[in-house]
Amino acid sequence: MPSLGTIVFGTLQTMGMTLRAAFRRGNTVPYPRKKRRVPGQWRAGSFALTFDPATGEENCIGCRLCEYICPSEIITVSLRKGEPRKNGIGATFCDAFVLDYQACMQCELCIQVCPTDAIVMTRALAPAVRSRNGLLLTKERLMDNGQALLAAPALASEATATKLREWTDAARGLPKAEETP
Amino acid sequence: MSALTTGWLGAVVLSATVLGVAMTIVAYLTWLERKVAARMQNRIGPYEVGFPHGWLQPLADVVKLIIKEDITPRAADRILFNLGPLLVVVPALTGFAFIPIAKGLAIVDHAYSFLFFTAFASLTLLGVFAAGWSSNNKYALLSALRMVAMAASYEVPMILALLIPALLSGSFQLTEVVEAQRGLWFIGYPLVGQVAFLIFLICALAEGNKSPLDILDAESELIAAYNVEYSGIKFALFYAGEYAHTLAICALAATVFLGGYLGPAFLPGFVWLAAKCLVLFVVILWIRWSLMRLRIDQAIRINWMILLPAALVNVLIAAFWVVGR
Amino acid sequence: MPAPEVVLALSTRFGATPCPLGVEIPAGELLTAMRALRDAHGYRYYVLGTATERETTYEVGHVVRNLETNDTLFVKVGVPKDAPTLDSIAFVYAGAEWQEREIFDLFGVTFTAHPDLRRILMPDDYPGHPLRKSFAMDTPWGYRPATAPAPEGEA
Amino acid sequence: MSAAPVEIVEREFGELALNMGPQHPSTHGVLRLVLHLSGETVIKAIPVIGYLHRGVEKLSEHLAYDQLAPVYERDDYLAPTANSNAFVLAVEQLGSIAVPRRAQWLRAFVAEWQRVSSHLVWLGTLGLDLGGALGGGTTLYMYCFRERERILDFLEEFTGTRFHTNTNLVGGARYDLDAAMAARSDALAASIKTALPELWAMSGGNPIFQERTRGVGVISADLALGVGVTGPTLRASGVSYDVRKAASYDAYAELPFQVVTRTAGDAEARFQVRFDELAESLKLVRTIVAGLPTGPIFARKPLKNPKATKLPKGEAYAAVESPRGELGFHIVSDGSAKPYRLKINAPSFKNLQIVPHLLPGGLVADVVAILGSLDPVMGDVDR
Repeated sequence: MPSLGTIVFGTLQTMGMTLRAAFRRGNTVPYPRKKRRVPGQWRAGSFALTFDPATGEENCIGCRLCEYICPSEIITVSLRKGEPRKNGIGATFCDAFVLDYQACMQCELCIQVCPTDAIVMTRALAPAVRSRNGLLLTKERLMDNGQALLAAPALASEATATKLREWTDAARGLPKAEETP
Repeated sequence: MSALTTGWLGAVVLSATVLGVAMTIVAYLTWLERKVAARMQNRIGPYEVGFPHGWLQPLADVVKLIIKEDITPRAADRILFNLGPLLVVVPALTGFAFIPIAKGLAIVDHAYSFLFFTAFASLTLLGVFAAGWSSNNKYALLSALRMVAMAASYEVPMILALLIPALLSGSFQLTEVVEAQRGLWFIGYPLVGQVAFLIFLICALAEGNKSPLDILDAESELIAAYNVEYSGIKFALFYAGEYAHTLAICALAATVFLGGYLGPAFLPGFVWLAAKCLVLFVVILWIRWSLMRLRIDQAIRINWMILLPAALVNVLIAAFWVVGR
Repeated sequence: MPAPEVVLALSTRFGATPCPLGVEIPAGELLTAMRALRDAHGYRYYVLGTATERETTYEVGHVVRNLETNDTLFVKVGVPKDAPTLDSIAFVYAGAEWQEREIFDLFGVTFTAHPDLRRILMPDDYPGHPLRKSFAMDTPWGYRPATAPAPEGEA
Repeated sequence: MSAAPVEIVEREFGELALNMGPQHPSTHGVLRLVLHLSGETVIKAIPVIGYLHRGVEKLSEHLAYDQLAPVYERDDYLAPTANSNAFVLAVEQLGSIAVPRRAQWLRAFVAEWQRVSSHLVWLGTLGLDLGGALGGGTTLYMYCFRERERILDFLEEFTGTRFHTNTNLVGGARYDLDAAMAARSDALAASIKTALPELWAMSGGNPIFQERTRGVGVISADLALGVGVTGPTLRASGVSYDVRKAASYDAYAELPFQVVTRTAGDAEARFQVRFDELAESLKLVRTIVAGLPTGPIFARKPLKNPKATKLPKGEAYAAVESPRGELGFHIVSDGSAKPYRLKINAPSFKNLQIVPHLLPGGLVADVVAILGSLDPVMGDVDR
């Protein structure tokens, strides 16, 4: 058994700690009234298929890279040939684009591999749904999200394919060839 | 006997009023506990139900518990199982009847009210044992067995500590005990009073099931212990019984150690009593939300090796003092 | 990388052959070899038990470590697929008990003289041993991502 | 998940078989313990695991190397980065893939932050085990989670998610630390350091806590080695083995830090080892931020089709020191883009194996104290 001094001092120390804590400010955020800031590259939201803000054309070229990389294998894309785009990124489109959000684990790999920044995450919470069908993000739903992002670009996650590739660029941070003596 | 309890009708009306007030107080004690605990843990506590500060939360809890499904396990002993909550609540509330709220005024002012009170306070444990045994659940059974061990040991120093006020006042009548404190509260008697109060406080933690001596509903080991199979209103009764029990013990401590209703005359006596009760209750909460739980063998060792000898020596000193006075 | 003198000692005494990350030992010599490793060579720390399916064998691997020299050694034993039985080393290294149970559970290799050989991860009534290559991934109860909305009333 | 063959006997002389879990507040998830009791004393304890088995090793044989790192982050869900870190180390060793120096430091940076966050969860839940949900334990738990929440907020700002940061890629790291985030990390480390004495006052400095943990669940060094317990559990038994020192990976060869050891081997020693590691890790993150080298964080070509990344035939074993101990990946490659066989050396699995050796002789209250001091994560045990 510990000595009497340890018992008295230790107990007083613990109780003094809780007493001091009682006069501190609380940490709770009263959620619906006060919302915490959503970080810029937040990746817990829903998905969107983006549009080119200049021409209004869809960015997805149906290349299926996201389908190949997805570890949960929840993305299904099929390709469709169409009219060439005005902004010159090709003449292929996705015919069907289905993302089964139920099994998504938010790893962001699909966004990282996208060559045209077509798929992004939104910084808005995915809305609650009443049936599992509601979590099946079909092309229409993703495009609706994309239209919403056109109206409010701040809702898009900052982590787009371009930005992620820029981060992981093998030449990043190295002195450029002409700068080296 | 007080004039308030004359006549059957009067008794019924008075009992109903006291019961209603007591249950409301108990419900709001849960709110107080949640708020105190939240403050100590840097949280807010109940806030949204009855905005701000959740003052309707107890009401919501009671309504929720009443409309929840009431389940009796098939293998349970039905009679004891249903009797358990009552056996906890009734004695705990009965204890209040003996607490004097003004000079010579208590609902029951018996010559041995002191002893009656302690007897009724111990009776709640019978309900706990009935619940633990009849649930036919191994966790509840372990809890009931722990209760027997804890009650058998902690009752002894508790009664010995309560002997000090009885010795000093020379009476077992609570109103007399309070009146004997007019000069100096019993906690103020050098050494004897403080040691007795400390021992009583520690035993009160064990009796009221509060950490660090909440051995019998150690929910990290025994899940919900003796009330693991209870739901709905029966669970609510257990909950209320536990708080009423704690409050009754606080009221007793305030009465026999802290001068009961005595206090400066600008406030009526029962307000002083309530204030002293509340302070003691918050102190118990403070201890509860600060300390971890002892193991059962350690708790019982502390009782037999420290509390009991200390209480005995204390009684001896007090007895010599009273005789020599 | 395993210490060369240990590999040499094992190969002269037990006929072990070097292989990637460790040595391969004949099945009959496993128990004595593990004892020697623990007592004579100082490999007292049991790291891991694993198994790999090869063409005709299940290759059971016990990984042990000498903490003084900080040397990790894979001791591999080939068990024929048609009669997958091997000596248990749970009495040499207590840590092997659960690892061998896991190999038994997932590969179906039986360990003789094991103190408590039961399935450990899968349910007791589970058909088959999942880590065998013959065990198909496409189980009927597995989750398949949806590609089209479910019909009304089923979702 | 072996239910039936566990023999549950309630004999006439009063032995009671108590099923603790898989739904029980103190079994840290879905562990089930079949306890044979005599009174309150445990005579025999049989752990039953597998309730959280997700077949990750089988799944690995189905997915390509570039896809797998996020999958493993779900294993040990209190320190996800350690899993993917060990995996990418094994792949890089097998494929001789070079990793930029800055990426190595960043991996260590996230790993150390998650070590702090994981140890805070452990301390809080140990408080719950010892103090209960209606007592001082909750208070300690709330203090721990208050600090941990700030770490998660920081990681969310840094990587986008609070938990599964997915910061390790084969060949580098994924997110880069800028000056503003570096300053935030320093401030956070300093502020959590000031909170450590508060946590100590609630736990290690309290006589009741000491009484509950001292001499409880003693693991001798011999038993620890034979059973193969790892991490803080091993170090509390006097064996100074830390993968970060013994088989340096990432940036740890260049980083100064102490390996915390104790010799008592009881629950209190395990508590002290982890508590001191908190301070060590907080020191480490500040060292990393101060000395972070410049350069790229990813040396391979940008990710594209994962089937294109093929590893040579062979075997590799790489381990990291996760908050729970040595977490290793043994990969057998047949030259394709998918692992032929992948074995996870899970620290919690090995630490949990000691439970049947520790519990007999103790009381029911000691069961939760011992389990809490071992810090098992069932996602890691069952994989």
